Amino acid sequence: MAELSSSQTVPGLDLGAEESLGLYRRMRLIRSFEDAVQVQFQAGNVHGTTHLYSGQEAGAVGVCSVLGEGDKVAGTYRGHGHALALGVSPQGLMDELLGRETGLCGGRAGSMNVVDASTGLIGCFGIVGGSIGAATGAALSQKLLGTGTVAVAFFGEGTANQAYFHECLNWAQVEKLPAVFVCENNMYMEFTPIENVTAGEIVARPIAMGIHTRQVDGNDVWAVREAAWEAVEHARSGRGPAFLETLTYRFVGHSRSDPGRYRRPGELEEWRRRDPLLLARAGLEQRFGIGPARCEEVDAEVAAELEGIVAAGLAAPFPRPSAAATEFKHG
Amino acid sequence: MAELSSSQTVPGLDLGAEESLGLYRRMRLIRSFEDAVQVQFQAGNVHGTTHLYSGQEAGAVGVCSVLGEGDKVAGTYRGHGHALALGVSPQGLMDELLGRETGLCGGRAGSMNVVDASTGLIGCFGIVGGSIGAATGAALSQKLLGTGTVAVAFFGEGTANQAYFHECLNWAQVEKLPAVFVCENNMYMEFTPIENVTAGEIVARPIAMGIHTRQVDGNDVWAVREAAWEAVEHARSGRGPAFLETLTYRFVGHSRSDPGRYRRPGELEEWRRRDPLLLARAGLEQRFGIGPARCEEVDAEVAAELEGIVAAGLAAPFPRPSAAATEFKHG
Amino acid sequence: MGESATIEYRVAVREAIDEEMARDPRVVFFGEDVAVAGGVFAVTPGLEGEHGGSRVFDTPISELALSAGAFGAAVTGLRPIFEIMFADFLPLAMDSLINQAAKYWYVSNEQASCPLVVRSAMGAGGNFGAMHSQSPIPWLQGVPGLKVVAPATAGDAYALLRASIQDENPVAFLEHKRLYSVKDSVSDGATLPLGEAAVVREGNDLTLVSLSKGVRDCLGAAEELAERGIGAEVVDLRSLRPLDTGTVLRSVAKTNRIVVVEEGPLIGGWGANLLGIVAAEGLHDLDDAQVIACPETPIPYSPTLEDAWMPAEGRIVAEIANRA
Amino acid sequence: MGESATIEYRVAVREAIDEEMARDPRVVFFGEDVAVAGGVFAVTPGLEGEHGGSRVFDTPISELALSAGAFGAAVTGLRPIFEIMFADFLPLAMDSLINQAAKYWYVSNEQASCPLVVRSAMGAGGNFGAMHSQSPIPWLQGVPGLKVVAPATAGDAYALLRASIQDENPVAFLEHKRLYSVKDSVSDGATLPLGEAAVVREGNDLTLVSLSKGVRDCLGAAEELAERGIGAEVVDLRSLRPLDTGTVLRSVAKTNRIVVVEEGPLIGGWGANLLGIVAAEGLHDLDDAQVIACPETPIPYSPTLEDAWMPAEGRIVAEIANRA
Ligand SMILES: Cc1ncc(C[n+]2csc(CCOP(=O)(O)OP(=O)(O)O)c2C)c(N)n1
Ligand SMILES: Cc1ncc(C[n+]2csc(CCOP(=O)(O)OP(=O)(O)O)c2C)c(N)n1
Ligand SMILES: [Mg+2]
Ligand SMILES: [Mg+2]
Repeated sequence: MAELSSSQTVPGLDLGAEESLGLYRRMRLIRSFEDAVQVQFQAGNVHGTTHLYSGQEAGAVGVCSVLGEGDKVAGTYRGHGHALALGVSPQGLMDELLGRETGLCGGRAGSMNVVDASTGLIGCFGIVGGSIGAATGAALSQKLLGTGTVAVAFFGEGTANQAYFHECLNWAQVEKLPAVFVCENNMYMEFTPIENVTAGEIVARPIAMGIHTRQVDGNDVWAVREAAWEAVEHARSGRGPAFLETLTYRFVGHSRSDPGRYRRPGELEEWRRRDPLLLARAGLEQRFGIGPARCEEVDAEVAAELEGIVAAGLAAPFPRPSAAATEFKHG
Repeated sequence: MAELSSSQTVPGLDLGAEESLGLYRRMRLIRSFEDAVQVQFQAGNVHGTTHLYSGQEAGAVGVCSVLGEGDKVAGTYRGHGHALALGVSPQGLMDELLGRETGLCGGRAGSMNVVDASTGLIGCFGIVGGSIGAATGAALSQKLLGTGTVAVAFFGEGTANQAYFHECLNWAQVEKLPAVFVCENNMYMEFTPIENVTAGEIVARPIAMGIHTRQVDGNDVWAVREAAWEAVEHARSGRGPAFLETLTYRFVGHSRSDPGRYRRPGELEEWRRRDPLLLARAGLEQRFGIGPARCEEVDAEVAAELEGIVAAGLAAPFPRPSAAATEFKHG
Repeated sequence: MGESATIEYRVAVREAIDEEMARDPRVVFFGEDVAVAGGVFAVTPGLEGEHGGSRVFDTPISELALSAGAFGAAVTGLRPIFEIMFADFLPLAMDSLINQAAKYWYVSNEQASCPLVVRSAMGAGGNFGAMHSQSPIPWLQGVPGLKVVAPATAGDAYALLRASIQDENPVAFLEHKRLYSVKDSVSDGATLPLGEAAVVREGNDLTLVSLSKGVRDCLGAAEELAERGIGAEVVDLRSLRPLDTGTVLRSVAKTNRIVVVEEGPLIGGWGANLLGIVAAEGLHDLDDAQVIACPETPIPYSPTLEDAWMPAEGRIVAEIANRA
Repeated sequence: MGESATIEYRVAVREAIDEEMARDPRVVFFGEDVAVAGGVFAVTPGLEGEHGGSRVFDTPISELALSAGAFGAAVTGLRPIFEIMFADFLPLAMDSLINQAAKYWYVSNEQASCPLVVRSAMGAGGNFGAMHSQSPIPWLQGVPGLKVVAPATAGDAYALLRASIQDENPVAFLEHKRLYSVKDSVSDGATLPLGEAAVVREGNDLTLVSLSKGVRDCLGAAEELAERGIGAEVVDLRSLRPLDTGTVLRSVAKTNRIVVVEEGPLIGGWGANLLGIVAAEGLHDLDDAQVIACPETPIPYSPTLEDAWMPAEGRIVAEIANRA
């Protein structure tokens, strides 16, 4: 049936050496991008607030690696990783954070609300739960228009206690929408340990609604990719939404100005030993005999790329205020 | 501990003949009250809209029969039964529906929003989910004030798909609040069969949160009473909220002007054979040898009582408009 | 086309949805009990049969999901219409309307529009009580990016709803419960631009401004005032955002007296807000200014109390006469 | 008691909560990350240690449940204070505020009051973007039964928050993010009645009316205007409901010119609403009337765009000068 044809646009599940190295490169790009954002934030060039994805890269990269033409993604205020994993222009994203006219949204959106129609990024949603609603609606379009594509929502585990989560999961399952709900469980809702505010296991909730549900090591990009492949195929084939919980950890503060006092002693160090970049390097060596040297080349290339991006961004013009005066698209 | 002491105010679980007949009388009062409301609505004396409880009487009567001093109840727009089962004055309720100054809320509330502080009726809530929120908050008071009492929320199964349900159940379980959530499953959300809009079993949702959960025949007043006793004791003892799903059926339209076209052929007749009043009569006979004659006496007494109530209500004065002019309670 | 018929307001609403769904396959319609049952106010019967269950469907009681789903669908290729049964329930859906739908076109730097319509039944006068009788306009008018439309007649309901469905912006389309059974003439195929007020009665002595059911009350009051020798011009705002202050200012330039009639509180209401804008732009045209609104209380149930709360025809006449 | 100290606005808020919790055991405080972490704006550190984890506690991300829980608790014996982190998130909690809390005392025929306070951080100027910078006043002001308070100084924040906690009605207490670090003098034990505006600067040529951060902008503008020989009186409304129009009318009777400054849109905003009420009651005292509000768009992120959007001191001076 038509709905399935475009699943051909998804690359095969087994990746070769170069493609696997591509996943590593993408994760490194995100890590380095976030480091650069942090520097620019402290320098006062990135404004307001930022929520960095550092430590969670395998999640977005693994999931987006199985998406194809026409699939849609809704991310969060912690969305730089979601955007870059999907293939959004790092220059456009950096310029947006720097508030420049050349930004993806001309400087109107900022870190928390980026939209990039060209890559299928419906948007990043600064208000918790928004990504779930947006992807549910996009999946409604995809079902009714028969596109054979899927819509992915990324959100954190703290979001599982909020209205959007419950109402949208139920409705998506009732309507058998091609939505994939990716719950990135980094163990904390801002500064609060998730178990302090959550009754039972999060995965028990979609399971109670009969939704196809899996849990996966969110720091192992190959594991995420396999689980995401299965979830996406489930949704794409018209069997209804799928739910994927990725177990991961945030290496940096929740947002600017978070000392992270809530972390248990040794917790951060323990997780750093499971850094998605380290795990990916180990995997590249073991699966394809790709050694550290090759990875360091990639790191250097990415570092150079980012230096150029930051320089160009800082040289770009700020938007002219007159732009603030439009209200409606005239129908 | 202090929390437990006031559970003494709950009557023993085993009921004698007279007490059991009292349950029957209460159910009959509700049925006859609703019949009278229907007549007065058609006569144009009850205004706006009404949602009748006819057919579901065993639920509210069974649950409220295990409540004691200081326990609170939040009902719905289908709340006449919740109110009467709790012991609200039928005269005050009828006068409210007739829009009279002598009504429980002086005619300000009407059928959907009745409040009666004197019996612990926090209120009836015209907006779906409101009863769940109100009882959750009341349970927060009860826990923090150490009253040893519980708060009961009545709501329909269609309400299980809405925000209040999810957020409040999670929070109540996290805080171990003495709340009892009574989901009255009458199989329809207005005119829509519940399975058309609901993913999975409703009880699977509280179970996923680790909430003490039971399902019960909602037309058998003794069965409801036993399940409610257990649920209330669970909540009262500080072990957190309990969830009770009562399986029942609505004999009349959802609200005024509902022809009930959605009913499956024979469905209504089938359920009428399981009329809570018939089941109660059978139970009285079998458990206590109380025959139909005694029940008919009760029916006649209730009928006479209601005749007087309606007459008095229709004779009561309407509120004077000046009453509409206050805004704030002056702190 | 171009033909005209005399039909109920509720039928005009259905006709508009029906025709837009026939015209544009991207238009879909969903809500609680709107499809199989045809809606609790019998506004949408037959649409499911006409356009099929995949384009017209019943939903769970999930106002926030409906709103968010409509948003997500609107920015990805559909043109959803959804119903929030009573406007009193709109707050449950407002996060998505305010923070997602209303902001998308602007914040995305105009990458995509958000063409959705939320239909809702508003208004008092039916003894539905405090939570089923409100006007949501005060909650929604101050949201740039969200259009707010409230038709007073079947003809306007038809033409404005078609325009709302064709509009690229999110539109809150507010239908007054007390108007559903009122009939008047509708001309086939008509649309009206959103944001244009109409002078529905001419007069020289004062300008009565209202919308929705208030326009009928004002027209009735104008008749009575005419008998007393006061010539009232009546302006139907039709839309609260965009807001057509120009038409009001032109009328006031002629009459020099404005009376705004609002079914809702004075404080935080659209009526005093409009008068403030008029005062800022046309102060020297004003010899007198007045807002007839409602007591600052929830809406009471009992007929005697609700009648006193409403800004009814009689009260409009009396308050104007007392002031004159 | 009676002593006064110079402290930050954020500290004044904490002091008020701290003292009310010490004074009244029925007062409890909850919200997201407010207890152990002390709040994302560092407003409430130490309260949990002071009053214990059962009276000060962290919650799930469940804005609607927090609001409904506060309502249910308030009508059954507690006096809850809860925080909605950013005022932009209030729509998620509004069904309970509007349809339950605001209506309870009236609809129950005064059987029970609903003493709760919802604290929330509002306002633009920090480049937080369109969904973390809004003023919720337009959404909340038109709700009879819900008081809306927005202090401009640390002293008022302290006195008005204590009064709000002691009030028997639900109160939305709105704290401007750009004021948290501003210091001024607070007098211990003070409370202020809700619904009383204050003349914070005297002048004879025009009346500047605003609230919250806008009052600071107006005071700054008044200084510059003074240099140009224009004497501006500045009125701080402090509360949007109850609304103290009397103080504004008295000032306007003296100055004959009003300029309302609002951080938000003109259409549907409180500024034009206030001007409309003033026009209806005091038209003949007005020689000129003006509202300085913001472009009818979402709030942009980029500093150049947000600065242009804000009704800043410079813009206030310029728009008044251009008009004069
Ligand atoms: C509705 C809403 N409530 C509160 C917030 C403030 N907030 C931003 S992130 C966050 C924590 C979210 O935790 P989680 O869902 O686990 O995502 P994470 O940040 O850990 O990726 C909160 C409470 C918000 N943005 N939206
Ligand atoms: C938030 C909200 N949405 C919609 C409605 C309209 N409405 C009133 S009753 C009802 C159906 C409720 O079904 P259920 O929860 O099963 O309760 P029942 O009426 O069957 O007792 C609906 C949709 C409402 N009152 N509140
Ligand atoms: Mg998290
Ligand atoms: Mg039901």
